[in-house]
Amino acid sequence: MIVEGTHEFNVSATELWTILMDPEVLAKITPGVSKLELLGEDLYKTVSEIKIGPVKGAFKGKLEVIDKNEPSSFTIQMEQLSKIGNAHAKVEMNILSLDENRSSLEFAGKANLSGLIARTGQRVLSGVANVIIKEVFSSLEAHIIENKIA
Amino acid sequence: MIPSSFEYKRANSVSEAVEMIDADAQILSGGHSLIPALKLRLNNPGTLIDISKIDALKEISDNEKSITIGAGATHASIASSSVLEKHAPMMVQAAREIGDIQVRNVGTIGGSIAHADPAADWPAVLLASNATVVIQNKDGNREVDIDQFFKGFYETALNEGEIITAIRIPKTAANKNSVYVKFKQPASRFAIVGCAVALDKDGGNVADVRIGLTGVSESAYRASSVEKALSGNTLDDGLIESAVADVTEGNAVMSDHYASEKYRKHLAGVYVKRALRKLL
Amino acid sequence: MGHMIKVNVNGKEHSGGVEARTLLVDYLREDLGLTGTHVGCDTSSCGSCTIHIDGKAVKSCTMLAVQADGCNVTTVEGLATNGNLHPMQEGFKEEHGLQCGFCTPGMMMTAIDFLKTNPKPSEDEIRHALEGNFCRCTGYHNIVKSIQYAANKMQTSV
Amino acid sequence: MTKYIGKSIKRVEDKRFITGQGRYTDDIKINGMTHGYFVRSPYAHAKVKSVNIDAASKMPGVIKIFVGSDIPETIAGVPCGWQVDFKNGDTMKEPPHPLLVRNKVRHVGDGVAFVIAETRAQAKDAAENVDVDYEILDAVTCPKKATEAGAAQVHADAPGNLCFDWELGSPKDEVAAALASAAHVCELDFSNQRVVPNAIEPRSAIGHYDSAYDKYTLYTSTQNPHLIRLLMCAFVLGIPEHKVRVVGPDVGGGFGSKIFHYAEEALVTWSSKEINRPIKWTAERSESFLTDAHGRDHVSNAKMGFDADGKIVALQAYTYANLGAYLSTFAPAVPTYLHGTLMQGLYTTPKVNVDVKAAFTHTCAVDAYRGAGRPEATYLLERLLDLAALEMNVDPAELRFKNFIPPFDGVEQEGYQTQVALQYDSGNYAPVLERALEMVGYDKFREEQAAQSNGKLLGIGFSTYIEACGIAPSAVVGALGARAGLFEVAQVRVQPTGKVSVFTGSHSHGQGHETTFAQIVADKMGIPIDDVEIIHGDSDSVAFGMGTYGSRSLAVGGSAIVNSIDKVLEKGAKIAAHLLEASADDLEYAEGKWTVKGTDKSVAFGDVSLTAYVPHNYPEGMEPGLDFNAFYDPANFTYPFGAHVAIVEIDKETGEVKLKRFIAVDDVGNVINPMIVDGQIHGGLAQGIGQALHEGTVYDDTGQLINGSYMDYCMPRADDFPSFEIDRTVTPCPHNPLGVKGAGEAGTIGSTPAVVNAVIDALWKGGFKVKDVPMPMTPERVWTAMNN
Repeated sequence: MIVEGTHEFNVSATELWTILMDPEVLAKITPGVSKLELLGEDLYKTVSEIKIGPVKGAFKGKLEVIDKNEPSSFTIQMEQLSKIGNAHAKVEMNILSLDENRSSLEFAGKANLSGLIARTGQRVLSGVANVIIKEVFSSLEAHIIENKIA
Repeated sequence: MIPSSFEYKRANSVSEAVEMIDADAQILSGGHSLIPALKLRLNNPGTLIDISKIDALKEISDNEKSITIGAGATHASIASSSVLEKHAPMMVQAAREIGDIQVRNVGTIGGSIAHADPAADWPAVLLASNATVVIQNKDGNREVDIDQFFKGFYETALNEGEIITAIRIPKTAANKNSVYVKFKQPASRFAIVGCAVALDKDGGNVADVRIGLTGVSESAYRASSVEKALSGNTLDDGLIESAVADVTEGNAVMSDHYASEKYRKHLAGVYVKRALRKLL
Repeated sequence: MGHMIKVNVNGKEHSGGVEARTLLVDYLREDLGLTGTHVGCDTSSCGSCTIHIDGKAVKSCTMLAVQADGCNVTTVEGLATNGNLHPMQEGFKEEHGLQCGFCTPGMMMTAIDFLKTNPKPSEDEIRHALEGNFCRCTGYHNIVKSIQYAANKMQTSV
Repeated sequence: MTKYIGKSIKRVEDKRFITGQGRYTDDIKINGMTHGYFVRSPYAHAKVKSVNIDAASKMPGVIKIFVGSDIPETIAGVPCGWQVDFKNGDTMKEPPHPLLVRNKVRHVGDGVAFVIAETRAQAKDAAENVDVDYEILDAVTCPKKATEAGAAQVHADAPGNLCFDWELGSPKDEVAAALASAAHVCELDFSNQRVVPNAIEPRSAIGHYDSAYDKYTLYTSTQNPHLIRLLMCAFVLGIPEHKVRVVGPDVGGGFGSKIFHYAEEALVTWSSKEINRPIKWTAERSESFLTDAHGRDHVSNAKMGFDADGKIVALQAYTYANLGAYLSTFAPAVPTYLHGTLMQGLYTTPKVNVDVKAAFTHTCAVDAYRGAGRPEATYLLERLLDLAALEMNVDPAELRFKNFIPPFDGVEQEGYQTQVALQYDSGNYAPVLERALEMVGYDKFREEQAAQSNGKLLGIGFSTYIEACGIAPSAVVGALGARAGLFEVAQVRVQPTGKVSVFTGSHSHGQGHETTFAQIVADKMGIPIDDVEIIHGDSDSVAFGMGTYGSRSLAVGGSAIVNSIDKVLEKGAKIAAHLLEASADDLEYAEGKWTVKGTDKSVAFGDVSLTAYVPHNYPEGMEPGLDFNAFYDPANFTYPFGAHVAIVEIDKETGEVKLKRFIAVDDVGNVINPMIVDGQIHGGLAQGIGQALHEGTVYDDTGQLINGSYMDYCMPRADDFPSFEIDRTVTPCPHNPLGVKGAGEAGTIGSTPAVVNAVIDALWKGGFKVKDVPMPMTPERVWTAMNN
């Protein structure tokens, strides 16, 4: 499953970097993840409940931030395991400065699915990818707006 | 082939069902979207609330300005409804395209639209028909315009604790002149493209048109650009050809191993054209 | 255990307890020993498990046993009466509509329901009516002929 | 005079099936029976770091959970029954295939743990809670890519993922020279995609160890119970064969996938002794998709050269064959001796070379699926012929007539020796195509095609095929690498009252043996068909057997029955002679009685059988009883052939292909029951057409089978087909007593290329000169071919 997208935010590139490096934010924007628990440097244990259409499953797994290149890029490596199947994803995140108050986040990556969801979910996978992408950007947007106001 | 354990409660009325709902409950109507997911354990609710025995939900009634279809009406009962055949033939045509005989005998329209599969047939037809969805919750009834009902990928305007009780199809001139055409995924029988068109002509000109598409994007949608291009103009092959150019405008087009984005987009155009030509 | 249900199967009343999650097909096969109804898939696609509930063809793998409470169920075992084959059974035998026999019960149950609404079907209509039933042996050729046989027989016997 | 042979006798087995009384493995219940469920790998290739069964073991109803390390070292893995060595003489790579994986999984669905519980639901609940820690590794799924440098390795001891390489036919340089001097060379790169057999009854097995008798019984959904017993006892569990009974009860379709010995069979058998209770396992459909051996999966390049007159001068074929992650029972034979040997086709091609590389990949095992190798060979040849006809602008039917091997009956004229090892038994090829053209109304069709102008493209495709079936001669297959004999066994037991029980090693799972065999027995013995019972599928009642596959039941199993009958009648004649006080030579046997020639003195079969069991007045020194068996090992394969023609219509806007007509004229030798033979042809056609238009696995690059359910894998339905138009010619097999060839696979072998050729023809006639549209020819693929 390919996941890619771009979105502009009304914060500077360095601000966006800082926001994204905050585990709470990462937890908020990673689809389904309710909690990130620090395991080591840039390595987190995740607990998530994903509900997409008829599929509802509790996933547990790991999220790791690698290849950090402040403030312009990093990669998220994720493993999510569940009874109905697993997802292993690697997504490159690129922050582009547009001007001093605006930046864009571009991500591109691939999630390898296995197990039952890989065998039975093909029909709607591109829909799932779209939902995930939208969720990431809208959660991030919401977080930014919330914190600007605060 | 064996679902995880759950509790089962049978509701004798919608009000009773509404009282039973909690966060871990799911409504069981025909079950033809839900039970397959339960069997694969893709979904493991704590409780199922069975509303399939509520006879009041199964009726199709002919009113002055609309036809009210109970949410528990099966696809088969819609397929054989003479009143719908007369006032909204696309409903009958769509019903006949769903699943197979056995599925149509049990699957319900309410269950289908609550599930909101992006490739299910009903969403396209209901969008084209300008239907109203009647919903019951603890506080009573509310009605949602179909244009506000489908919110996205498997997402609807239904809130937790709500049950669809009926769908109302207005008796409009456009609905009387309507059609549903479908290109099936041959394995699943879901739509790669399903297109419903309701169209009223004033002389040769298009007076009123609504086009619903399913299977194309992550949620069924109205092909507004096509509707706009057609409205007020003379319906002929030339107009049809030019009107469908942007049939997927504003909607992310799905893709899978059977039909790529490019092909699905092409098919969407072909099927809108085919539907319109049937109404020429 | 679980829920008490009362079901009339092939004219006989059965009552007993079932787990909420028990599928109707498993109840018929495991609890009642009616193994003529088969399971061929897990996605409600193949139709091998088709039975009649209150006279209508239904995939018994996509229904919970508790939902059948109070219903009249007919399975393939209930088709023949007093040792006389149902015309559909006769058709399948006469026209060689079966080979391994696994899909056959579901195939016949669907076809019987179909002929109720369309007693004089065309070949195309028969083929379309079988979209919820897979057969891997016959290429459907003789199944179509079997159903035509049954349709003719049922016409003349009315 | 025959009363039954050649007649469409209604099937005796039908009654139980149409009344719901068939007894398939999952229908069987045994007192104290438990239920097994497998924990299977979700990954195509991974190291198993740990398997934690603690939580699962404590779940309700759980009796025992086995993991790989619980299986004793004395138990071997699943064996392969055929050995094909490398060209240079090196032994085929045969990596172990453990019953449960210990360290490494090699395809999605590889078994990691086996959970046994009181109920199926409990076993499944517990299996969900077995926690396996994997380290995911790269995977490879394409047989060609698997052999390239840098590809992920499936087995450490099979470098380059090569199981073996193999070559047959004329020297390559001679073929190359012939191609170089050809007036036209048609070249095609293509895949024969992987398909899933999909018998509608999922595999199922019950293991039952009975400590009272120290005996195991295995009920299994198989095409050959004796073969399973032999493989399981001798090569896997090491338990004595006489202590094992294998029963193949009613079986809901096999199509090849139920020939093979599977790990689940050995596991339920072994574990039933471990827990001292019977265990039933029945596959869920998604398990079947992942673990039933698949079919086809070749990636090929082929060149066919023609001279200026359109005579074929040479054929060179290169094929990469996918074997999957492990060697299944017959896997090595399929791309070699069942494929390469068919490259002569029906044609006089003087130079033929076929070169095969067989590769391991991280996918489900590939083995024989209806036709097994022969469909792939036919596809290669027939695609080349129709494409060459288009390229050379000659008529595809004419091109075939020009190249057919002249008629030979195998009696007056010798069999035809091919360039690729086989000697055809008898053949007369032009009439099948002539008859097919007549049925099509060929000239009229071409006119209609030229006049077509409704936004649709019409096309016609041909396929004239030959196949080698009646799989046997043990000596021949042995020389080719088979590790078992391939004869067949029959026992004809005449009961004292003259009723006849026939025990056959040919298992029936839809083929109608209980009827066809009874027809033969009734006619040969001159008794009513109701007096005959055919018994099969139980190793404790049937002496021995090799099973049902390769369209062999009638040619090999039926011939064994005939030979047993001959022995019965020979002894019967001696008893009759004694009763009639005549010489056996003076007797003739007809309509159930022995008569002294030229007199009205006779004795009925029933009196002779009674005398055999109540031998009060009996020939001196003769054993009582009337019960004979025969092991029949034929002299050669049999070689059915035929001509298939497809007519398709393509929707130019969507690329949808509609199969308008399908005509098949097959020659399967003599026919015992035309109704059953027609049914076999119909079913075969549907599977072959299914491959052309609908079916095909899709593995992603990580080795996930992404269309592993009926929601994504397109099974052909009734409305995908027209009624088939079929006919036959009869060229008897010269080397078996019935003159029969075999009809089980013919439909599948011939039909696939006919349909594909029809689509290609339609495209060319529409101005789209494409060489290939990959199978399955889905609407998008056909549309793409028109819009590139």
